[in-house]
Amino acid sequence: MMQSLLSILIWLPIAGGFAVLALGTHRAKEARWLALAVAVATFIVSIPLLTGYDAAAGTMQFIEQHRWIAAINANYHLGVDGISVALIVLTTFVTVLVVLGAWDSVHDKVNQYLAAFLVLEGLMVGVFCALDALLFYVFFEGMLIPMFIIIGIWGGPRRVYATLKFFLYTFFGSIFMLVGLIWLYMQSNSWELSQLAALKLTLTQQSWLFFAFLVAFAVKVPMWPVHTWLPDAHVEAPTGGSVILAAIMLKIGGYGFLRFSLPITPDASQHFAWLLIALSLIAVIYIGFVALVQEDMKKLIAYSSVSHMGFVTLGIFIALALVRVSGNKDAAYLGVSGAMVQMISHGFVSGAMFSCIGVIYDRMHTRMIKDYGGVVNTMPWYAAFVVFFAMANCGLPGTSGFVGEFMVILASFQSNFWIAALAAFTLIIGAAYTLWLVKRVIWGEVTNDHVAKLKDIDAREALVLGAFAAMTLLFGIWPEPLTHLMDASVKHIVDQLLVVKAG
Amino acid sequence: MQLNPTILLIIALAPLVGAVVAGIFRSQVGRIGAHTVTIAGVALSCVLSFYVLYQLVWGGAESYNANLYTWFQVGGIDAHVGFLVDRLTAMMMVVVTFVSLMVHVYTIGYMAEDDGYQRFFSYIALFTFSMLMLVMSNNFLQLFFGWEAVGLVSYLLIGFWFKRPTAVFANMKAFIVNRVGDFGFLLGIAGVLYFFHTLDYATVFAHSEALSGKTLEIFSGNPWSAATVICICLFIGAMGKSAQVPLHVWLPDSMEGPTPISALIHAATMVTAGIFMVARMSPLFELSETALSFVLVIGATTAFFTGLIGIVQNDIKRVVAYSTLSQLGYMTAALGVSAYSAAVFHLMTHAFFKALLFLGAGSVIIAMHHEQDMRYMGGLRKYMPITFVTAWIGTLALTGMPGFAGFYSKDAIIEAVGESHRWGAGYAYLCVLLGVFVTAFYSFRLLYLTFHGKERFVVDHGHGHGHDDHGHHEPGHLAHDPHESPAVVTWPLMALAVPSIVIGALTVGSMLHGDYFGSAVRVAHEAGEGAHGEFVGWFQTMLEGFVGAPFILAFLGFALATYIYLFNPAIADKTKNALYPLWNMLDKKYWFDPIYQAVFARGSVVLGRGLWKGGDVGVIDNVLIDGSAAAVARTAGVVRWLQTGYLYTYAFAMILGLVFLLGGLWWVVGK
Amino acid sequence: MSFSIQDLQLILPEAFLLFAICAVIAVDLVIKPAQRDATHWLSIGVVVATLLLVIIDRSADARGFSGMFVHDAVARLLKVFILLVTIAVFVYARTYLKDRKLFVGEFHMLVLFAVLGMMLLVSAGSLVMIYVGLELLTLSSYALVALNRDSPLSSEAAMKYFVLGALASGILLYGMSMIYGATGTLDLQKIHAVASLAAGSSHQTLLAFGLVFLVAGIGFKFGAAPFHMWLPDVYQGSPTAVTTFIGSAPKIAAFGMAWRLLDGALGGLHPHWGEMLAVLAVLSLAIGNVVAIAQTNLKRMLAYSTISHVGFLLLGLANGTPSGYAAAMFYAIAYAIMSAAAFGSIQLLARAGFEAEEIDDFKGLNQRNPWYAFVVLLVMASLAGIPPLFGFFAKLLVLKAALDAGMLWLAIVAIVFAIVGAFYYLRVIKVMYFDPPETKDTLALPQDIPLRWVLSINGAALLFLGLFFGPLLSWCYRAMGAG
Amino acid sequence: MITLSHYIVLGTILFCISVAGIFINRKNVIVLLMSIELMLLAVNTNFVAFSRFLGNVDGQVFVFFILTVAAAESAIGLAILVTLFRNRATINVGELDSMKG
Repeated sequence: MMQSLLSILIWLPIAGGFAVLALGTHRAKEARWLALAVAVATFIVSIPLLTGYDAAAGTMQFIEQHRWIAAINANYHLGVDGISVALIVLTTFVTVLVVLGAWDSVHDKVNQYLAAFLVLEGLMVGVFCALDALLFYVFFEGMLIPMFIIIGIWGGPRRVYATLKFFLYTFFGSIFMLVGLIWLYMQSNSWELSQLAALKLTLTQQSWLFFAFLVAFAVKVPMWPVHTWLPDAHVEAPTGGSVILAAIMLKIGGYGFLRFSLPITPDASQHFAWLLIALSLIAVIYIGFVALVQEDMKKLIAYSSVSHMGFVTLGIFIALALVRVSGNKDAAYLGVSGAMVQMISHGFVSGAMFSCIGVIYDRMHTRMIKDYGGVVNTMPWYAAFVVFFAMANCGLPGTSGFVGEFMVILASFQSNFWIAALAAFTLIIGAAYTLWLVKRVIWGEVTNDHVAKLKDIDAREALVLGAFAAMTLLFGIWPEPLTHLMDASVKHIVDQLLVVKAG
Repeated sequence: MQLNPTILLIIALAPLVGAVVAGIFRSQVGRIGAHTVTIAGVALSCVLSFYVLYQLVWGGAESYNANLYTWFQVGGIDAHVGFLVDRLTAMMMVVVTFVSLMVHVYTIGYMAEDDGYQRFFSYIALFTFSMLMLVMSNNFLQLFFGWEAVGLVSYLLIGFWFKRPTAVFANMKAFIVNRVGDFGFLLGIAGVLYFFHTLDYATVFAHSEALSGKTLEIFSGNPWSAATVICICLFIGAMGKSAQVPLHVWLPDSMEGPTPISALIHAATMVTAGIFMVARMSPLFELSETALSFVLVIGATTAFFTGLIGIVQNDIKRVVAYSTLSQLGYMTAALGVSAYSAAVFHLMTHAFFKALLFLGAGSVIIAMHHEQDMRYMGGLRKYMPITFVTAWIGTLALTGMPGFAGFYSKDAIIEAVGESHRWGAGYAYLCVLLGVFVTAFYSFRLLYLTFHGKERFVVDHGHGHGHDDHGHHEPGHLAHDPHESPAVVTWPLMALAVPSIVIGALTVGSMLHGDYFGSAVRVAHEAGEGAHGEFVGWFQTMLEGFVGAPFILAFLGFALATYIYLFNPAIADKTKNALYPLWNMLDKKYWFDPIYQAVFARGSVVLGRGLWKGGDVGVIDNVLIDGSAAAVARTAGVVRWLQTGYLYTYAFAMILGLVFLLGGLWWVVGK
Repeated sequence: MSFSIQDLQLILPEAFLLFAICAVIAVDLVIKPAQRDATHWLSIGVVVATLLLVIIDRSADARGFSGMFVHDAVARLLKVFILLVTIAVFVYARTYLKDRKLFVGEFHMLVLFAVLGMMLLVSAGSLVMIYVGLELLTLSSYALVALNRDSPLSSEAAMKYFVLGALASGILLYGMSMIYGATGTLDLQKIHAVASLAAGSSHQTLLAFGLVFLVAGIGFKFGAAPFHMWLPDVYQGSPTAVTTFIGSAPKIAAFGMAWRLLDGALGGLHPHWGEMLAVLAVLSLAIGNVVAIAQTNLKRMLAYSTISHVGFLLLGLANGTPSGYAAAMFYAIAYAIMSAAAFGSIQLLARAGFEAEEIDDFKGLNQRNPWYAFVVLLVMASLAGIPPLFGFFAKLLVLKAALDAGMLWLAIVAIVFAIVGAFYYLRVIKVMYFDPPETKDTLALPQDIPLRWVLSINGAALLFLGLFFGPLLSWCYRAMGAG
Repeated sequence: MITLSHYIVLGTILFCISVAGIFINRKNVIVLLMSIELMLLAVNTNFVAFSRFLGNVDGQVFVFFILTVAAAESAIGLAILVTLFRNRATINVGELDSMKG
């Protein structure tokens, strides 16, 4: 059991997904319960990962290795370090909430909807624990189809445009990475990440690879200027789709940077760190302003996601600047840990925000801010949740939203005052767009009789939002467990950066 | 002996428990339950705070400093949550919990008819918790936590009546303006970490000298003193929280909130957090003359110019609000001349009498059925004697009547500023002196307009208004005679009146001249510390006060106010018309709000829209993404017609290909 | 010139097939039209039997009939898949042809002869065999295209195919004559021994001409631009059953032919034909992918997609190393399987009087029959090259081959067009899943159990082979003698 | 004295004529069939010539194959032509464009 834990985590939801699919479109009720059972089971199975993982070591653990395709010696090689563990548990956790969230809000082809999410879950877990580049790529790309379907079938009016945009954007990004990986394979005759990382490469070669990877991961994160698929995808996607997209899929970009760009092309990464830092800051500020003027709630949160993910990339690449230029390792750890904490926290917060929007969307079937106002009068508990998550979204201390940004800003200051200052600007702009949203939607007199008719959240919704809130609060008040879980692995990654590969 | 950590923990958490119970189980516990549990919590921590103070001052306990738990630890950098309780902290704890307790009790009466009763109690209890976390913190991280937490509660409380558009605008404004301050504050903290590699007070202050000489290259080429950068950054945070010019704009608007919180948060405690913080950071600030001058100038400016605005306000609460701004200016100015103890001393006295004034105003507002415009008041003294008397006491304390609490602290500040030779001290001295006059003027104006003169409201019986309609009727019309407020309101007034009179006299010795604060505040050069000459005892000081310049100025203000508003109200309008430009400037509050609105609010929206429509949609989407897609489609539309459907075209294409290949090969082989 | 029993043993499968075909013809003559199924199952049986013969034959590689017939691993591998695909083709065709009164013996005869032609083609040892096998294949194909005698489109398509095909084989023959003139032999091995374009070598010009003409002929057989023009019209014009056939198995055979000619005979000239194929590849990728976007007719769209896939295949071939050939071979097989499934699903939806060949005919398929929608989804995703499906790994290997040969820019071009290509495959998925069905009536799928099962298996195979393509790949490598 | 190159040139000319015939002719399909025959003729000429001058019979054997296949080919071609005429009542190349784009 333990030694094949990861395989179970990958294949259990996928198998479950097909089982749900097999139930047929007419047995919605059974589909829901089965899907929930599978999701919960997967989550439970992922708990031993937390308990059994030896955080102190920070090495790859729960290793599984089998020959996959001898002819091109690709292996079915799985393993996790602290970073992966955190992200995997996040995945299994959020999926449960998504399944719950869809309970009453999805009625069309329920089994396909849930199946798509379960399959997606398996693939995402696969991405986070694949140690074989080809295997990673297979999972990485495999996610496209389910998400394509999810947005396309259960999405909003412009869903087709959105989902095609999403697909082609991501496909465009990843296929360059594919060429890069093949090239690497030809150099090292292996797909093993460890071997690829050990490869000696000239700066030129690294630069080519770096950009090949960059396209892939920058699109996923998404970084400015390849972010424009995200708002459309989010706006059109069903609630569950948005949640998964924001909570987990975006993380894969950041994860990719940590797993591929940094270890394989450290010198190029350092060489172009300034570029990435600049893009991250643009994401934080430019996108912040863009978010300010959105009229669609989902779009607003989508843009705020882009802005928040800016901190992830900033944290990762500031670390390079720090460790390589000023040799300030502690700050580099701080930066990368901050990036990771930000990823996890953003998983909870953005997931929660999208769930919140979903809750009222199910009632009003509009996401336009102007259609709301004074929701607090009819949905006090809901309003309480929204305000809480809004505060988390603008990084209030005591919520997880603060921790990551705080760490990244602290780290940035160690490198350059102005980087820190620009990053810290999110305190202002983030508060501005979030609270303005809250003001227009939650506070005030009841603006129209649709709002007047609103019913407050029921137990199920309360459960979903409550779970998100609990996590947000927990890691806001006490992030130590999280940082401890990842600390050693982060150290490992950062220490790798010191290895100059360019001969 | 050592302080008992459990007690400290209880002090901090008791209000939180109350808040959670009253908030989450609002329907279960009901109104009674809500205020019982919260008051119990706050009362408990109040009592224990007094105990702690006693232990520290007389019990001979040394100050307590320990971590509760590790917040995060990454590499060599760690952050903790913990308590640092020395005399400064203890004093703040007492002030906070005491005023908070008073306000809790008062609220029972004030919010009696509000259906958000439990919510309100939960909020103010939560505030008490946050404030305690702020003052008890032993590191910058937790300080920032409390710092923003009180901001959150203030946001919630300002917008407590969320139906009012003005209120929900005010709370957003307050939060965002505070965020501007926190922006600087966070950078300051980052700087501290950069130079000290820790966020722990003790370590930082112990090695603060390490900072001197360190530089930070903000603009390439000319390095700045690290201390200056860090201190100014930190002070920017204080400017936000303590509403110093130009970040003061949120405080007057915050009066949209219920009066109790105006007293608690926006007068007594939260707004003084900035003062407390700077006093705490004195070891750092002492390293930078520049920063201190900056602080001094800002403070003095606030003290005088915001006071002026108070003169032209008609909303009773806003007058008090502007006086708060001005008093905060005094404290800041004191900090600027390194008179930290004076600043903190004034902070304490101010907490009492300003809370008193606010609660008094609240009591008046209750009587007037939530009519806040003084132009419709007058002659209330005979209806509500207790409020009347306490208001007078508060006013005397505020204006610095010798003997009253405010006198000692304010005089100390003025004196300190006067003695200082720091850059900008001259200007500052002028400001604080004139400020005294202004303070006296608007304070007595308030008194006279409210309690004296003839009644400017009509009581029309008959159509029975309830208390519950919050002044929706035409101004100046009451359902029935105003009457003294209930005991739960008047008792706190009286309870606060006492310290407003005596606290100064009692503590001036130890706080200003004794070594009360010990190591808590550090002053580099003794010259900075005000009034360190011979201390002649509180009574002597009082007597000297009667001949001091401040008293004379205050008296002038009092006299002028008395003449105009008591005997000859007509002059008010005459002067107003005579000095219209001046009056208009004050009435418009120096046009801060419209300018901020236009530049920052509108500006960012315009910018955002530009970036969105222009950048995201215009360039990236339309041109790059959809553009290339369209281009491909267009190409397809064209290319497909090469496939004409005619056999000979097909054949021709083949032959062409053949010839092409031939040519190519020829070329290759030929080479 | 001497026959030996071993020679006969080498061509045992082909010989059996030949006689079996005659037998089938005979049977078909005597049975009544109502019993046509007999012919059908018999034909399938014949193919299966031949397949078995191919598989069980473990005899060592050898060249028979004084080098005319080559018996080696590559030939065996290609034959296996040609026959497998043919089985699927037969199964898919049954109901479709019946609905259109085309369920005649000729179809089976012609397909079987074409198969025989392909088998000879892939194990040809001399130009003559190449020619004969090729003609046997193409002539049957012409006839198949014209199978529906009453359809204007079919006959037009047939005519175009015929004329251009004849032109192509003319060009090929002309090339062969040049080669023959330059080398003095028709035997591929012997040609390989002497053929070289090294400066000063004899008959350089002749050889160069011959090479170009050969490449042109091969390009036509594949349908590589600019020799692709016949393809869309023929795919669209001929009955879908026939399209299924000529769209699948012959690609495998074409690979065999190309490999025998280019590597087997003209390996010495690789640098030159490599470049030519690269050029053709780029053209095919560009034209195929771009024009496919503009199509509304599914068959025509798939025709253009074929062209683009040929482009990929040629990338592998152009690399000119055993691993490159292996990749190309893998790709050809993968493509044959995918396109069989693609056209098969069209036949599944088709009914009497309804061709289901417009993309819009697939609207809302997911609502009307989720399972077959899913199958088509697999097929399209696989064609688009999305992991973990078969098509992706085929692309992967070809890209690897391209990079191996240092053709980085070709690889880049290829993937850029792959992105373009993804769009039109997605459009099919979109139509099936996101659009509402045009008619509310439940989808009346043919009660043809074999059809349903084989199609399902074919679709599932794309997933299965995607996850576990290792054995097939190593088989390809072994056959090509690549490491 | 006729050398090999004469034959080659002849073959080439024949080939070019036939090719030209195929894509220049826009009228009659029959002409296309004739052109194809002509092309095969050119090929045969080449083979025979080569085999003659190389003193190697394989080429001539090949020619027999080509002739045979050519017969079959034209048979099929004509058959297709007939069906075409039955369906379209025309054998005008210029009208065979119902499928394009």
